[in-house]
Amino acid sequence: MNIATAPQPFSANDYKSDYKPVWCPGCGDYSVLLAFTKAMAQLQRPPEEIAVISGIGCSSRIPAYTNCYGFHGVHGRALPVGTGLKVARPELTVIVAGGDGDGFSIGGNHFLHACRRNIDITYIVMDNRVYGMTKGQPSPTTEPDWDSALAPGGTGLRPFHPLVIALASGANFVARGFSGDPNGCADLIVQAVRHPGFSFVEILSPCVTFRPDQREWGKMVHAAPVNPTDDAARAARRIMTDDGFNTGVLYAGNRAPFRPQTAPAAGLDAIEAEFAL
Amino acid sequence: MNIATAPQPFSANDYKSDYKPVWCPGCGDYSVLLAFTKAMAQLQRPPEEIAVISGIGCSSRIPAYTNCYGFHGVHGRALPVGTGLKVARPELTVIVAGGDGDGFSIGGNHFLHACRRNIDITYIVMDNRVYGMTKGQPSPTTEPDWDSALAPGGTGLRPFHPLVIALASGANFVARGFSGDPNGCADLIVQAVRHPGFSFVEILSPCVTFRPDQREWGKMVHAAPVNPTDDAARAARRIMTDDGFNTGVLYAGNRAPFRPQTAPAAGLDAIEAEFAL
Amino acid sequence: MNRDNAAIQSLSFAIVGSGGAGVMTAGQMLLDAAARAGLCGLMSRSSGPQIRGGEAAALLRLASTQVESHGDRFDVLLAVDWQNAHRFASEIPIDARSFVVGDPAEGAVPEAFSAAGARIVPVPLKAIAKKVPGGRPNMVALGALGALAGIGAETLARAIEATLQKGGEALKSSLAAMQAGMAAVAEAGVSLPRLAAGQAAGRWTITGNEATGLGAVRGGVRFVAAYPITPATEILEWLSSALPRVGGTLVQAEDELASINMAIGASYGGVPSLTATSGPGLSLMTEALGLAVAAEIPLVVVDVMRGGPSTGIPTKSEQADLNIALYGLHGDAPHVVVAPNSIADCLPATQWAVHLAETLQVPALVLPDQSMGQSRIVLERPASLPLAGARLVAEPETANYRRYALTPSGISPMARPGTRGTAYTADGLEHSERGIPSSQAGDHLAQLDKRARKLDHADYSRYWAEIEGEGDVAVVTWGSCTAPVREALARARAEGVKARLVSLRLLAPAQPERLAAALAGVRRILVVEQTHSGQFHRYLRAAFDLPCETRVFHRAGPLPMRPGEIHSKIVKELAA
Amino acid sequence: MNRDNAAIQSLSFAIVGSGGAGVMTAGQMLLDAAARAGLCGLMSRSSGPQIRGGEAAALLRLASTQVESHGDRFDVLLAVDWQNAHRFASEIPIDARSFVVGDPAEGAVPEAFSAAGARIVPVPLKAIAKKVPGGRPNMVALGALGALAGIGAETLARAIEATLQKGGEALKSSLAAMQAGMAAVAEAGVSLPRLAAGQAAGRWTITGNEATGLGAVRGGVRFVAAYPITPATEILEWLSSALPRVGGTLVQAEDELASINMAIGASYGGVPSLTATSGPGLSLMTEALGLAVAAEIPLVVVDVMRGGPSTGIPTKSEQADLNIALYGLHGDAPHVVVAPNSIADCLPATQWAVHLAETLQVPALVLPDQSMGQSRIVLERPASLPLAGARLVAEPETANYRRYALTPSGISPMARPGTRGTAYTADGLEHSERGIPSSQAGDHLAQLDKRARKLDHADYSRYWAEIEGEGDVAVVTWGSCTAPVREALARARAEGVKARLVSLRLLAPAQPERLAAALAGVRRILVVEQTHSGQFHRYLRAAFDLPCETRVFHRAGPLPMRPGEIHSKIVKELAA
Ligand SMILES: Cc1ncc(C[n+]2csc(CCOP(=O)(O)OP(=O)(O)O)c2C)c(N)n1
Ligand SMILES: Cc1ncc(C[n+]2csc(CCOP(=O)(O)OP(=O)(O)O)c2C)c(N)n1
Ligand code: SF4
Ligand code: SF4
Ligand SMILES: [Mg+2]
Ligand SMILES: [Mg+2]
Repeated sequence: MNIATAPQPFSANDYKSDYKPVWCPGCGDYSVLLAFTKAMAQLQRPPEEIAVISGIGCSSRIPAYTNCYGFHGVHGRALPVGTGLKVARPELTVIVAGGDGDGFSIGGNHFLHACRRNIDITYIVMDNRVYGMTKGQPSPTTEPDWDSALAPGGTGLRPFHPLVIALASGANFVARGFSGDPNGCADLIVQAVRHPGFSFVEILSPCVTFRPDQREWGKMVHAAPVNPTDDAARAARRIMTDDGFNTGVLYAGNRAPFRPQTAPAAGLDAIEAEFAL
Repeated sequence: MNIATAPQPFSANDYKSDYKPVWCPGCGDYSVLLAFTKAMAQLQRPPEEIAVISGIGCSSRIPAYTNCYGFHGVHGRALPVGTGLKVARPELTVIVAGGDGDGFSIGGNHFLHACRRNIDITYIVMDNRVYGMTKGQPSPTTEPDWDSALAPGGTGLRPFHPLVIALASGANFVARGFSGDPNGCADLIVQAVRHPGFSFVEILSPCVTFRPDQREWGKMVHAAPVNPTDDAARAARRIMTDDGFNTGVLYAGNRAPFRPQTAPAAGLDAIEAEFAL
Repeated sequence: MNRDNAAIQSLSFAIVGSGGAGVMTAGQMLLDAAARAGLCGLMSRSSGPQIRGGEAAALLRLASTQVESHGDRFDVLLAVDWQNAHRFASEIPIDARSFVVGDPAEGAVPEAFSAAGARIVPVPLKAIAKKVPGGRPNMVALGALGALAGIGAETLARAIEATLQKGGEALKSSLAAMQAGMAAVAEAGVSLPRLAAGQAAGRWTITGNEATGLGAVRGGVRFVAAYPITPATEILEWLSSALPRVGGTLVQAEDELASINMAIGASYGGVPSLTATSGPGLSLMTEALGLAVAAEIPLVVVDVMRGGPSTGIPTKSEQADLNIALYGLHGDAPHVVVAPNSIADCLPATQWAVHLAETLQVPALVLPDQSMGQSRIVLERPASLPLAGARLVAEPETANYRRYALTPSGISPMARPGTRGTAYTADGLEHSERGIPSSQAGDHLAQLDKRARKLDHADYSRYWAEIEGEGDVAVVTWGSCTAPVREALARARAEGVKARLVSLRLLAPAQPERLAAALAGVRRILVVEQTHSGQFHRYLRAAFDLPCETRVFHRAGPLPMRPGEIHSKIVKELAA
Repeated sequence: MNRDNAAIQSLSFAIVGSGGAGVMTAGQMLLDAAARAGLCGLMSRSSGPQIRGGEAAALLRLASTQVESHGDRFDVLLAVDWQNAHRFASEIPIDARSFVVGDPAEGAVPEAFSAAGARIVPVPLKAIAKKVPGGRPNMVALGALGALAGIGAETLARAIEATLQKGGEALKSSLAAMQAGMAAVAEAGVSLPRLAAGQAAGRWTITGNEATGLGAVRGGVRFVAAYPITPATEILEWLSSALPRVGGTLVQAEDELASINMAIGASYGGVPSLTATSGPGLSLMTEALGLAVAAEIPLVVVDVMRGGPSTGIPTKSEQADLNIALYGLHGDAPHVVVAPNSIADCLPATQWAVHLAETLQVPALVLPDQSMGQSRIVLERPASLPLAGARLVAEPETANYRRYALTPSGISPMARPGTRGTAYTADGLEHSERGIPSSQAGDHLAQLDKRARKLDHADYSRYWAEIEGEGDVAVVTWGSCTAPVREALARARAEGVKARLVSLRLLAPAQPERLAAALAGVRRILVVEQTHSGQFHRYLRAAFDLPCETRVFHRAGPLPMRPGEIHSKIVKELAA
């Protein structure tokens, strides 16, 4: 069936390293890793031209499980690292990945400003509505009544809406996937990478250890009933009122991505001459 | 005309200290200070039961210019300080105040989470779309083409929408005022303080020194053409599409404010007994 | 907080197995049973890199008296299975006198352990468990170890019941499996010396992190804001339940910048406040710590140290946050640093820190480490301490109230918001006595002097250090090195070495006169610490006049300091 | 980077006035004119708490040779008006030999100044200015001061023209006002000794912050991310224009956490990167600094020190960020700390820091201070330095590539993203040679050793310190104390004291052998620093073996260190 297409030198496996993940058996993040490798194979970008940048958390372990360049930084600061890398090396494909705690709790400010800055990177959040790595505390996306040792009886707080915040702060592409559908996720990631500017993909990725209830997610997700829009206000309104389990591309905008300042090239001498009397 | 009302022991002046502000002559923040004192006089809360908490910036100097308890903390962290104070001392009226840089750049994450947490405090941002204190750099609300030494020719970045972000993250009351109208601002502050939960008041407050162009603001502001709504999505959509100079209460919601966890009172002994064999 | 320092009679047990094998449960029950049998003891945990499902080890030491750290060797290594157990080899030293209990069905003892020449005791854990309906090998293991530890079946049964409170089939089969394990050991004919037991009544079991939480509550802390981080999370989890019961509150913050600033806000409001974190979080808190110094806000920050630098080794111990704790603030920012010297000491040390913070209106850091925080011990109910630090509070309507008044003690009355006539603005900018920002040299110097003075004038006499023993040589140490040093010194003394122990509980402000007095007549010291670069030694050099003959033994984590390695250094460096 | 250390012949001028009086403009023009006249000089600024419109002072020192700090006294204090001028009294010491030039229409000389007994020279600045259409008193002042400094009218005119490039009426009236000011001084019959002038050609005027920026660019920095903060902002503002012209980029970040992590990301990508901040911002960067240590990312962080603690005194100088720079990271995190020893040295010191960071794959901190950063000097065009730090880059397709390989030097080839066959993941968790997270004691120790080794093995010989003079006593100092120490020593030498100067440019890693060699034969040292608590002295004690006779002179900011106060200490402590 693929007879007509050009030979594809890279298979999904070429994007996978042979380190064994530390993830729990059954963790949703395995499927995100799979989706990532499939997406990269679709894009056919050589692995060394891709950089995967993360913070700290179970999900943030993903870089070393790929065969790309990776950076496993500190908790909450993956987006700035990715931003600096992309600005300095615009020819690389930069994917930032991590968890809901990393991205929306400690990293919330960078999320806001990365959306606003609209640099051409893709941000994948494996949202399990919990801090997995630190053994089960509520994250900003956790339901208000989820009981835990740190918040007995629940936090009582309204969950954070990552997609709405992304839209409100200027992300140029917004999608939601479910790790139980790695092909669907791969497709979202491909579109996200191809879309110019800041692309945000939230992947619902169950934490089987601390949120066994999330095994039910498979039954709850469904494709978004409407087509993506390029009207951020409309997209936001839809997401604010949907059931939180719509998947697919929800917004694809047209904002021009960030361009660093340029100036006519000048030798160092010309610059230094300005200090002369 | 006020014959029927009870005597009002506190006048606006009772909320003002006699320290001379360091602000430039003509700075919009003088009027915000005036509006604040008028609002407190309307509320008739004794000055010592009010705490004014700020970060760092010209606008953040406001606490010491009031006769209330004040806290002038570090840059960007006023909301956490106010949150801790309010949770620990719920009987106080806590007003957090500061600038656009303080609140939306370095303090952006706390802004998100304070809105979400919905503690019963009022947050006043004196938005002059510039870093005044550090002598004129672009802030998140600065127009993309505003020229400055740090961003020659402009940042090229879409301005941050504080009111939209407030709505998207769960603030319970959202209003915009203009410092040129201190009575109007006082009224907004009164309503904000009275409204339960997290109330956010953005006051357009010109920086005459680094943004002399903002002297034009007086001509541009106007009362919002519609009544406040309690539908956050609608309010957000309105704000995303208006001209940025609508003033008035734009949203008044009904979310229950944050309540700290409670538990049946127990002596320390009862707690310690759990360690016994 | 004094303890006796006799050599410790103890038995050490390690239980290893792969994920789901239940070694931690077995370990907990064994410690609990031992406690009920009148023994003291300690259990720590180790596990592989997996979040869940990886190999794990429960490491126990049982003793007649309170025991605060592991020994040099393990008497018994029991493996439920051997999967990846070799990864624990360096943490579980065994020797020819040890027993290795393994299930022959799980394969041979791995080289990493068999090389020690220990006596191998094959016990078919799985097969035995299978014979009990619903029986699990870890309960067989519990029986086997209980038997080796000389704990009676009834006591073991009570420990199992305490855990499986629901009763039912699970309880029944666990009891049966345990008994089968006891029988198997009896059959194998192995035994260990008996430990003398004491009175279980009145004793507690507690982890270092729980003790820290309790110390905070005893000290009066009623507000906590924090962000989860290994290995400090258990402090928060314990406090989140305890605080509301005493009228306090815990807030989970969005990050550490928020948590410390929330605690500052609450404390400004008059409520003693705390946050707890580990190295990466502490890094994010230093700006606000400086604010608390400048604005004179009482505050306790607990840093449960883990391996560094950066994210480092989150689940293992090291003492290398000393530098940042002492010096990590910009500007001249005097503050208090207190370190517990044992798991049990997490309670009084934290309580003292609250006392000092409140009394001196200053941030106080508390530096336990992972090996203390995540270990559980058995101990006598900790006594109440006369540490009820109270702030100097300004009177209502104080005429001409000056928040930062230049008092002789350096401590100025702090007005509580809500009080009439004392409204002021707290400020992190340099300020006048009234708190108004000032860049005048005179105000700056006056306030710098004041903030230094209040720390200098405080009374630290009772708790600043633990000093034990006699002699013209001494070991100077701190924190979790103290227990193994104490044990090493006890051995050395038994060999005729006369040496003192000085373990600093107060790290800052430095007490050079007190240390000089404690070391009067000492010609040589050995400094012991668990860092790669010798941070404590450098600090001692900086702030104290040390004897010319100063020797140092420092090494990085994550392996715990062993009494034996310290003992050899003592013999080599001090006994010479 | 060596300078001669002859005693300095100089004239010092202070111009004060209220907001809008234009004292800074007059000061700038005076310095510019002096430079054009072949003099060297220095100008610093001081202002009141107001954001704008408050009182201000321009402080100048003109000299025949390069001058890097203020002297003990001012020869001339000129006040455009006296409003709040008393606030500057401690910054502008005058004496009986000084002239106080004031406009009698502005009232009497305030007590704070008149008490010095200086000769008061009434000049009706306002009245003179009024006579010139559009004339302003500050230009009259410029003329008056120019005349006192012995600068010709033409040269002053050129300086005015250079500023008012638009020409027109403003220029015309300024020139006229200036000439009227010159005439007024001639009339008053006051004069000062003449300074010998050199060749203006080839000289530069530059601020310390600009020099820092240029040092970064010369060193190869092509990416900067930062967040504005006083007194570092000018570094960023200069770089934001300069970088794009050499193919680089500056990003204004949302906060300091972002800026340092952006710089780390860019550097990981192979582009030499920098961020600049001051104390509060540095506090927020220590976590990421630790990441750069652990993940071995080259990075330069400039901290322009201001008064602390906390927000402190943002516009004034102090050396009290030394502690956080040296010790502010959690865990054992060896890194580089470099401090310029003068305004001019901001350039080479920063360039050297880039060189070290790139060569050693480590974060390097650079510690200028406000008094350097925001002062402008006249100097000879700085020579190019042979510092082209280059990273050791991994070859494409390196077989079995190990990013953190344990090489003898401790430096391992760093692959550039985009390169085939060397993909790896940089990690802040402790890791194996390959970069895979590891909590094994062996990996931890090996990597800790490696990270320490690479700093130990580096060659710092050429720049680690400035060492001058002979004698069996020495002053040991650093940073902006160096210039006044040098001047004080020159005076002391002229009085027959034989003393050495050692000013450390490399603060970390400590070079104890080098210092020992530099101090060979020295029996007593005086440590000089501008901190309240003696941070530098404590650090020297910790890391070096000092002579038994060590004396210390430390005091807090914000007043600049004066040669005279240091000279008296030298006389008292070293000459004895
Ligand atoms: C500064 C800092 N604070 C806290 C931590 C502890 N920590 C590690 S991962 C994590 C949360 C992880 O949650 P999330 O990002 O949702 O990832 P998950 O494990 O759920 O995939 C926390 C709080 C840390 N490493 N650093
Ligand atoms: C951690 C930290 N970073 C940077 C600064 C420097 N700084 C002081 S105020 C300010 C911005 C102020 O802008 P804004 O909040 O809008 O207040 P405004 O002065 O405009 O009222 C900055 C960047 C600081 N004090 N602390
Ligand atoms: S704890 Fe949860 S998120 Fe982490 S690896 Fe296990 S299942 Fe995945
Ligand atoms: S700089 Fe701007 S914001 Fe600051 S006081 Fe002056 S006018 Fe107001
Ligand atoms: Mg998560
Ligand atoms: Mg502003």
